[in-house]
Amino acid sequence: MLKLENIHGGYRANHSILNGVDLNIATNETMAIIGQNGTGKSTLAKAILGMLPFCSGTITFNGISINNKNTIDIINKGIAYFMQGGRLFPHLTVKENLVFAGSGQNKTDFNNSLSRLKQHFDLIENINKFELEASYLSGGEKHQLAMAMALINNPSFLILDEPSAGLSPQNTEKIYEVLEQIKKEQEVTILLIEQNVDKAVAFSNMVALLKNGVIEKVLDVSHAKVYEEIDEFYFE
Amino acid sequence: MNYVFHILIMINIYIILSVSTNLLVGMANLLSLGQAAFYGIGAYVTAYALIGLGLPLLPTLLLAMGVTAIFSFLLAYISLKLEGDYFILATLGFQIIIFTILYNWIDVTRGPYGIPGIPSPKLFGLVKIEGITGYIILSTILSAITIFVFYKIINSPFGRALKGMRDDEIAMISLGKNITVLKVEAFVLSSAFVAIAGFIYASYISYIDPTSFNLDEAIFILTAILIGGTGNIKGPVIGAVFVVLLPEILRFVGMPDNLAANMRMIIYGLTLIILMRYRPQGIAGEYKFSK
Amino acid sequence: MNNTILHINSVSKSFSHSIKKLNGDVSKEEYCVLDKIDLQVQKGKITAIIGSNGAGKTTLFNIVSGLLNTDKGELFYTPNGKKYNLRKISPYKLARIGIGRMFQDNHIFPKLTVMENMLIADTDPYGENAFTSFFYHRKKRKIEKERKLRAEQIFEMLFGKANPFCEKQEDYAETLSYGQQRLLGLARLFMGNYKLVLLDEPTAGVNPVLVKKIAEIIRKMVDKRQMTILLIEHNMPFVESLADLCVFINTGKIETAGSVVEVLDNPHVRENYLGKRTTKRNSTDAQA
Amino acid sequence: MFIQFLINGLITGSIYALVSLGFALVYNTTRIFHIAYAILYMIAPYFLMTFLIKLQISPILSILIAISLTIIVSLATELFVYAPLVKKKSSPNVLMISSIGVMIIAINLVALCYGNETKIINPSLSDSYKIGNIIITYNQIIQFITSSVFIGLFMVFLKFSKFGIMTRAMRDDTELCKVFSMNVPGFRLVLFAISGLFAAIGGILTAWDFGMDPYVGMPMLLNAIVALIIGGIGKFQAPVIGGLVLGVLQALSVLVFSANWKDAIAFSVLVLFLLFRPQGFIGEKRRLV
Repeated sequence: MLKLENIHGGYRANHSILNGVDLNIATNETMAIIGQNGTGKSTLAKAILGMLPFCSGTITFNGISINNKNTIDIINKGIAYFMQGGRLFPHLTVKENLVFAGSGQNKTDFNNSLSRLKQHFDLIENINKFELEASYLSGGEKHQLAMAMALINNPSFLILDEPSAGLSPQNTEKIYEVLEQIKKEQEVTILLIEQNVDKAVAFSNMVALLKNGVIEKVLDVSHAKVYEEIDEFYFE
Repeated sequence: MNYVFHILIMINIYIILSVSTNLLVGMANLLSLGQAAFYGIGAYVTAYALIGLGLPLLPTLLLAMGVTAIFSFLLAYISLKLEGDYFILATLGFQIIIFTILYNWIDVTRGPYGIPGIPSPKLFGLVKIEGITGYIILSTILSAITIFVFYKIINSPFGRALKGMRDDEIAMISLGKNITVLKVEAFVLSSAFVAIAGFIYASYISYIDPTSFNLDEAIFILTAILIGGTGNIKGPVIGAVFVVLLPEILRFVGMPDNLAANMRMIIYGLTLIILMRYRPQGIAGEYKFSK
Repeated sequence: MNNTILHINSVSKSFSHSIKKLNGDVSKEEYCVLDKIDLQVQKGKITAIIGSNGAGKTTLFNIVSGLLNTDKGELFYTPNGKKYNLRKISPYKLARIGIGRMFQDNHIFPKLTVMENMLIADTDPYGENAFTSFFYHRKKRKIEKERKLRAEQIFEMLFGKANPFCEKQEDYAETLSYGQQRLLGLARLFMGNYKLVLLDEPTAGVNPVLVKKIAEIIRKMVDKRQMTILLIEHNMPFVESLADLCVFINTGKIETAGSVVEVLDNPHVRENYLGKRTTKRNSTDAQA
Repeated sequence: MFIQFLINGLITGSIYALVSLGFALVYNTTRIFHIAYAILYMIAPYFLMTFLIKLQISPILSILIAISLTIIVSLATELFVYAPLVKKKSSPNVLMISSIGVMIIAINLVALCYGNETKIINPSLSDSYKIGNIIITYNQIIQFITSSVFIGLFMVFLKFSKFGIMTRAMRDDTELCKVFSMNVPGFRLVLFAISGLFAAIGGILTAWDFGMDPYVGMPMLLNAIVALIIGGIGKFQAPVIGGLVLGVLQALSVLVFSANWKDAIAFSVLVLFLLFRPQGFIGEKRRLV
């Protein structure tokens, strides 16, 4: 579904963070990218979405080349992006946040998506909170809302940048539970950026190990020795 | 010949203004819209010192610089806590307040009528600076001193510290530098030298009124150094020469006077826009306002 | 206890934001970033702080270097018998009493030359005020010359005789590569008279060759200058090879502290940081 | 006497509020310190004068044309000056300086075409009504109603329409807007058009009463900025509150001092706010680090 070939890039001209990333993500697969801080995980997500100031290489999505395209055009091909830290619009209400996120849909589609999401997120179902400004939500609720915003357009491809960072263990569990259900309900390809190896392995079929801006290995999770391999990667 | 001398004196005045403003804008990244107020304070203090107190040249000059420095210290104290747009607004507010005081406090400043008949100062009570030749010598000496002083400052460890602060304040703090003190020093030093320009202007023209020191003038000073470029000495000097010479060139190519005044401003405006787009460091400057 | 250079005594920090409950009642939710951190940093040792993103490591550094205030707790710095209360010292004075810091981003001065970046790092600010720009020429020149000599010696000590930094000393620092900028940032710390240095992820985003070089430099800081190092790091091999002591921070608390081997092999640390491998491996084996 | 001044202040304040709202619309969403906004306020009545008096077109049509032309000027500023700089990722100071450049050019072009002196569009004295011993002119009523209607409409749209959600979303996080496939450069044009509309209405309302010269923009802009800051940057209700407060404050200060000290008073208030309450009446505190 998504194919990256020889991606180089970074935020400044003389400092490239990605040094030739090659990666293939098949349809309906969940690919986790793990690696230390500063190895370029989030940068890779931005490169796919055309949000990196300096970027070279070829990116093809469903057979169509999307490098050097506008972020909007790329997003409109059915990609959704959960930004690190669960970014949302703090001064819009919960409802407005969702309306804004789903503004590409017509009214009936939007209501359908909304009722579907209500089953997963108690936040949206809670009528008392629906008209609240998002800045008044607690940390866990903000993450729920950001996740709901990423899911509202029924994306065929989902990029999740550390959905559990800064969350308590219970809230992390909750978010992953929802994601598991979503995977069961609909066909979706996921690129997951995660620091916690456990979570990454438990949730995905493939794990890519990123180091110094290069994918060192891509492992199949069903492979028996996956943890040894990851260990080796982290501890040399 | 008098015409050429007059222009040279004006160039000297603007060199002093722009070279000292550069310390703020180009070295410390403090975009100040209040420089004309300091220019005005310098000029008014000069007028009082020469008319009211009958002081000789050097004491007048030092008094003008001192009073302006005190004002700038006050402004620095208030505004340096603020960042970015807020800092610009504080200097803008200061500019407007000082202008309104000069314009409306008629008992003290004679308001819009201005102060006429400012006498020429005496050097050591002996030599009277008189006539256009006297002023060309005086202004050239003073602008040379200003250039020398700011050249020294820019190339001293102090200048290096200012540049460092412009690049990265957090890093400066972590290296043990007190950036508040650095900023206040830059501010006071810059305005004290702006007062020199006020001194020359007041005693040379021998008449001052508030409209010479309004917001337009503050923007004009800024325009001069942005066109020339900031961050070094060359840029502001070139900018000052450019803004003073341009109207004369327009007159020379035969543009009628009533059009020339507006035309030159339009040219300044266009130059600013084009430079900011393609060459933000100005004609000969170093600093690109990038952070 | 004489060996401790930095005492962090039950330091807490929380950010609060208001939450609206049903029917408009507003309450405050405290988000605790640091929860009663106790840490005694040993003189002359390299202490590594590990933990996942958002655990509060950088917040702790910001508090030690005075950029953030604490809510509760005390910080004392005792370099040589003298005792400083860090909560009462303004940030810029910390460098002058011997606490240095390198940030996560490089924070070098891009528009200063390589040499100027070194000269400006001298914590003795002689000549850096407006007044001395005009006077004391001879003394100023002497001190500048002495600073430059010191900088060249540091470059030579760290990078050998013919090094790129001496060759490029008149170029803007922004022309250096990212890795070189990182090295320059480290070299800069030798210009001051630091006793305690805080390094925030020194190896993030640089290649393996440079990682080795950085480890070497940090070693030299300890061996040649008797500096005490406190570092935040995600690179485990780097921590293993370099650090003497290790502290694991999770959700604002110090959960494990001790020697590096102890901490890294602690199952609790594994579980909460990189993932619980042992138990998980069993379960996947069972599935297979 | 006091009430008379209070009412005058509220009416002037309503125009400040409208003009300030236009500035805030651009500033809150794009973070451009839009000094060239001053010229929109100044140029609109000149357009009106050209069509109404020189070309003898009907008043309503002239007003519509004048407003449209002002909006075009506003859009041109964004298209030809700001947008290319934003694309180059220039710093805010560069944008502000370019904005000053635009202002200088426009003021002097107008001065070239129309002269420096004050021009009057409507020479007749306005009728006035007397309620007790309070006098309100017909023009003042028009001013208050027009600005209130536009402010009110804008607030309703801001709260309840998709446009409002987009505006507020852009104020919060422009990068995130792109992630949800919003056409940010296109939407900026809409914002610039509306801000041009507000400036034009404010300019025409004031000039109809007092006339105009090429330099009226700057003092008005300064009032608008002061209103925005004492209200609180970031909130769209702020310029309305700030504008009314500033208008009343200035009117009452005329009662105590004299009209000449208006600007100094506005800016003294500004400096006090910057020092002691930089977030204004209803803004939020910014956190450092």
